[in-house]
Amino acid sequence: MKIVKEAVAGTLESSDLLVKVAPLADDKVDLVIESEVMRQFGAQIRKVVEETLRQLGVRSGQIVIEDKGALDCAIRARVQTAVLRGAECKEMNWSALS
Amino acid sequence: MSDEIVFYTTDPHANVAEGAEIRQLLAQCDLDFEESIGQFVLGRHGRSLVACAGLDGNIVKCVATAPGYRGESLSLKLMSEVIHLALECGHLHLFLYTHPKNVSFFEGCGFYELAEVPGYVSLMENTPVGIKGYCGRLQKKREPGAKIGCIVMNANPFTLGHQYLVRLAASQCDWLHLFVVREDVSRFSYRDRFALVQSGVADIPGLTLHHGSEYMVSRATFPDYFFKEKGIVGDCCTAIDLLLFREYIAPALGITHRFVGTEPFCATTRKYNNDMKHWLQAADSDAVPVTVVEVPRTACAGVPISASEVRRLLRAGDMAHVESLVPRNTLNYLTHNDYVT
Amino acid sequence: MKLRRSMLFLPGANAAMLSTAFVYKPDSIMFDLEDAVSLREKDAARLLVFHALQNPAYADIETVVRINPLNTPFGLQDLEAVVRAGVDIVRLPKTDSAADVHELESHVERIERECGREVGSTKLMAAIESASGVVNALSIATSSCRMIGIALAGFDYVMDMQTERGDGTELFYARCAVLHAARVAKIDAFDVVYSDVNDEEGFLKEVELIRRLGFNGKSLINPRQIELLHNAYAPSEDDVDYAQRVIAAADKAEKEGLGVIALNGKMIDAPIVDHAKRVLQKAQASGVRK
Amino acid sequence: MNQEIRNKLLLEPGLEGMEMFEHFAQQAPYLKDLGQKLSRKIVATLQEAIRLSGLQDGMTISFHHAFREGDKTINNVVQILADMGFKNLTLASSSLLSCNAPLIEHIKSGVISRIYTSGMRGKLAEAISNGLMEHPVHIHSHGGRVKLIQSGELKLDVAFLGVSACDEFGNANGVSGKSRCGSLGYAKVDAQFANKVIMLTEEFVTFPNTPASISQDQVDYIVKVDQVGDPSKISVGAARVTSNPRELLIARLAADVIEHSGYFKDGFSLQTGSGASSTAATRFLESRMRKQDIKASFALGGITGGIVDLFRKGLIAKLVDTQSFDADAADSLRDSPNHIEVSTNEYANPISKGTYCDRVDVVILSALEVDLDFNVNVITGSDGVMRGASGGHSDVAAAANLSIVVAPLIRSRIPTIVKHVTTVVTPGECIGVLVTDHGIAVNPNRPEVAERLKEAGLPVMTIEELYARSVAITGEPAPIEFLDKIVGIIRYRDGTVIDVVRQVKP
Repeated sequence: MKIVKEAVAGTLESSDLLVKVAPLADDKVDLVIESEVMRQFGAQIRKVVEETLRQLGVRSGQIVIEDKGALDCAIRARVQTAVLRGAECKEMNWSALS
Repeated sequence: MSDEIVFYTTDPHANVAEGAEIRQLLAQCDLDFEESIGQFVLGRHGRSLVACAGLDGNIVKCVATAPGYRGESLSLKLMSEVIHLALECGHLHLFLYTHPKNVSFFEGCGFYELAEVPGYVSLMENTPVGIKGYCGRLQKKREPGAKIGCIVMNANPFTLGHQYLVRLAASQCDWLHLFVVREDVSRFSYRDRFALVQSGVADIPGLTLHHGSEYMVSRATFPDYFFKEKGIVGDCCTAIDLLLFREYIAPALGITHRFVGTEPFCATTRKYNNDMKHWLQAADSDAVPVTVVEVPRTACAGVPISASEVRRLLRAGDMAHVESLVPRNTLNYLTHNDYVT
Repeated sequence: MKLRRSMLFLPGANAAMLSTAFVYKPDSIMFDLEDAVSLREKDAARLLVFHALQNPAYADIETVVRINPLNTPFGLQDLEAVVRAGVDIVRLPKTDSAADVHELESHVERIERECGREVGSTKLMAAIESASGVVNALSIATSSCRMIGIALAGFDYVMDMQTERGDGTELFYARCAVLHAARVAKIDAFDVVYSDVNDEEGFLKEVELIRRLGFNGKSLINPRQIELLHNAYAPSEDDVDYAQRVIAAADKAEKEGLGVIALNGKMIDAPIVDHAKRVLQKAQASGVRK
Repeated sequence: MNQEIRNKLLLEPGLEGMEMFEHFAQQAPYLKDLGQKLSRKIVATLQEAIRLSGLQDGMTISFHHAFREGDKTINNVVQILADMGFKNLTLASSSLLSCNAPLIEHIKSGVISRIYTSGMRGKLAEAISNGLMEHPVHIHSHGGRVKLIQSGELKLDVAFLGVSACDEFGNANGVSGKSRCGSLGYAKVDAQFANKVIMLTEEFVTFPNTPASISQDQVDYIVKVDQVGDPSKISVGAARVTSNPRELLIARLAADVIEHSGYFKDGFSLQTGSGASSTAATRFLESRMRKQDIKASFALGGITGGIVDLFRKGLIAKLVDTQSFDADAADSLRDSPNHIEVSTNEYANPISKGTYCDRVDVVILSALEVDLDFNVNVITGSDGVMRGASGGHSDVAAAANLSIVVAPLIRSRIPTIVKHVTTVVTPGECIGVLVTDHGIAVNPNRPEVAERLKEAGLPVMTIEELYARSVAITGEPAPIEFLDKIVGIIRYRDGTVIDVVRQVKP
């Protein structure tokens, strides 16, 4: 999936996260994660985000995440929403999202 | 839930009654309404207005929450709404001015401090990779040398005066970095201004021509520069722009000297030049000082050459005089694009 | 026999509520993708609910999703997501006729086949929000073997009736019609939400009314209402005593192979035994009334 | 005095070395000057009072924190001390809060080199957790502070006590004047034990200002200042009334636990902390008390509006108040003879001749972390940074018949129950019951309580089960990395060291 425009998903509220995606000229994923629970869950969050991006087939783009202590399921949902918005994707492949 | 707070967007100028309510809320919070704000996100509890945040292009302004509603979650909802609204208007990258005492609050909203004039104002941006990424890209364009110069020019349009300044600065330095102000609110478009500078400095050795950015003389770093009718520009506004230059841009490129032409006509630019000496050299900062070199303007028939003078002559249709103040390429451009009226 | 006294509404776009709502232990949780979600957030809410449904924290609680109507651009996508995510019950809003349910059912069956979910395992309920829905309540309630209940939604209904919410008089016919339809179809009936969360007294008054009418339960918008509702539905100590004796008598009759159940010399028939079972179930769930 | 008699006495061998009477004002010269006699303690400026107090570099200054986030005294006084050039002072405030962030600069510049406090929050706590100070901060309980003073470790040289009003002799309380904080329970200790007491007052009232929480015979100097504190900020963050359904759920469960604990009898006594759930629990207690016709003999502690409400309704006979958490409590203290003010020595000092906390049946306490052994951490966040206060936690937990800890099982993604708490403040052996939104765990050392709660149908689980549930939801948190440097020493209420806080790895 290709990120073709800037997009945002989520909120800054507690237990949620804000995901911002933007297209990048070069073929790499530039992932920046800021989290209130970085010390305890930073590695776990990164793992979930990278896994989600891989499932979506994102190979290029700037992804910035402001996490407010969201659970993994919210992280997956927000990253997917932002990428799908940024990729202007209309057709869903639900089995690739779970 | 029925005691939920409802958020929506409004244009304070189109909706006079709401504009008045916003002013009232801002006044409660010791803030002034800013006319330049095109859109507000409002939060209402029942009928009463309890929170607002304004969006002026990519700058967030006038963020206020009614006393008694200052729980964190309300403000976080408000700021989330602002971020979504801004994207709908095409802005992912946002800036925000606030009092330094509120910095930690906005840090909780995903904003990062760029520069602070202690006790007065802080500029923040809503990405952890904004200025860092920009400086990383600049660093790749570093050049060796002990004396590295820099000029930031609007070139509206590029004149013989600009050319003289660039040539002189380049001759005095081991390398010169030349930036063209990117903000597109001048009479001549950024693309055209940049092209004229490019052709005007093509034969000057030892320089790199850079595109400007949001981090120098932009609406964000220097919001009042482009509204000269306001008269005297607040100290703080020039300070933020200059601190960004000193603390981020100069270190990234190893700039030791900043060159600037003396300003005989424009009060705003003159003040900017004066402030430059303070904020780049004298003011307290963790960053090393940058020496400001003020170069007297080159003159034509006794009158210093300046872009504002060229624009005045254009308005007056005095092409004969314009001819003597600008390089050939600028002249061609002005003639071909019907700027002579 | 599943207890469905409380059905807690959760706005589908709210990540924080989705992360905690299971602690309140309502009988069912209803994720809302419809009215509680702004147009901008329809896609985001759908994905949040899609993942929340698969979260183990919701494994031991009945999940319901209110999808957008199928004639909107969102309804079918909502359905695709939630059936695949394993929702227990799909709630169809603004149901006017049995045809609405049939349309929904055909899509559900297709999706079940596509994703390998057991056909028929997705249950349905219909929200009745209009005059025609109320008039067609019986045919809606009996429209599908997937149906587990019908709910009255007051806000749209009173507008359709050209009136407004008041003391309940305006809902009287609709409540009775929906309730009768549900009882004939042998499915559950749910009452409207009570939207003033700070008015406990008004809430309890309404709960008492609908409990006496015979509703199984009520849709709720704030977790604070759950405990109040459950307590109002809890049987009294005397009720529990009597129910226990009825069940004991029934057990005894069964053990002894007697065709007739007798308690204190009186004959007890099947509806009384069923009622006693329900009483004990409620007592088991939340004790006796405080 | 007659010169002749004096001369005669001087020759008297038995009186050798004793000072002879000269005139009535020999030792009290102010008695000769009416102005002096009435206002000799009143000093024009704080600077002057500080000079008169004899404060020297290296000495200890003390403060009370009754104004909590609204305090205007600590920062101002330390700023003045910095301007006067003082260095190397020990700051002994009964507690410190977010509003004390300006102290960071004074620590950096060497004005403050050591700190004794019950807690810390905000930027100051963050900076200290990150190694700001050379010497570790001593974190004590409210009762333990008095113990440290009495044992001589903590010697208060000059106490700066902000009050809303006093008379010109220094009789002060927290219920007169404009900025009323209510109980002066902390300040009473400093007034009693400090070598010199400088009182900062917003206004002077008619002599004698009674009741005198701080008595005239304890006050050396009085300075009038613009503002000592903003009482509207006392209840910020801590004692607010919640409408959060999860906090209400926990509060209701806590009330259920009290009801069925075995201690819910007529004449029982209770204490509730300042956390949202524990203050809300009082609301749920009311109907239970009425239904069973139970009245409490007294409520102790930080007093909140919720407790005052039960008191006014006649459900609690007396309120015993060391800290008034809101205006309701302060007003009640002023108006009700059965609402009494006590010092932290009377409240909770383990070596006091008598403490109220020893008479408490049930206490509701909060927690940042609880571990599988029921040890409680109320000082460090699970990121290792200090952001709380020991307060009366370990005091009342040790003394009460049943200690109930209330906390959400998960805060955003942070689990409350951990294998080992980051910092032990209260030992698990003192905790009876843990109430969370997911269920209740009873300490195995209280089987009789567990039995009663199960009997009542409450959702009792083992703490291991609760832990497993929370890890299933949040995932397993990574352990926090610390450096070796000790930034905080946790002093148990008896003065012993129960744990240390180390600098967090950057």
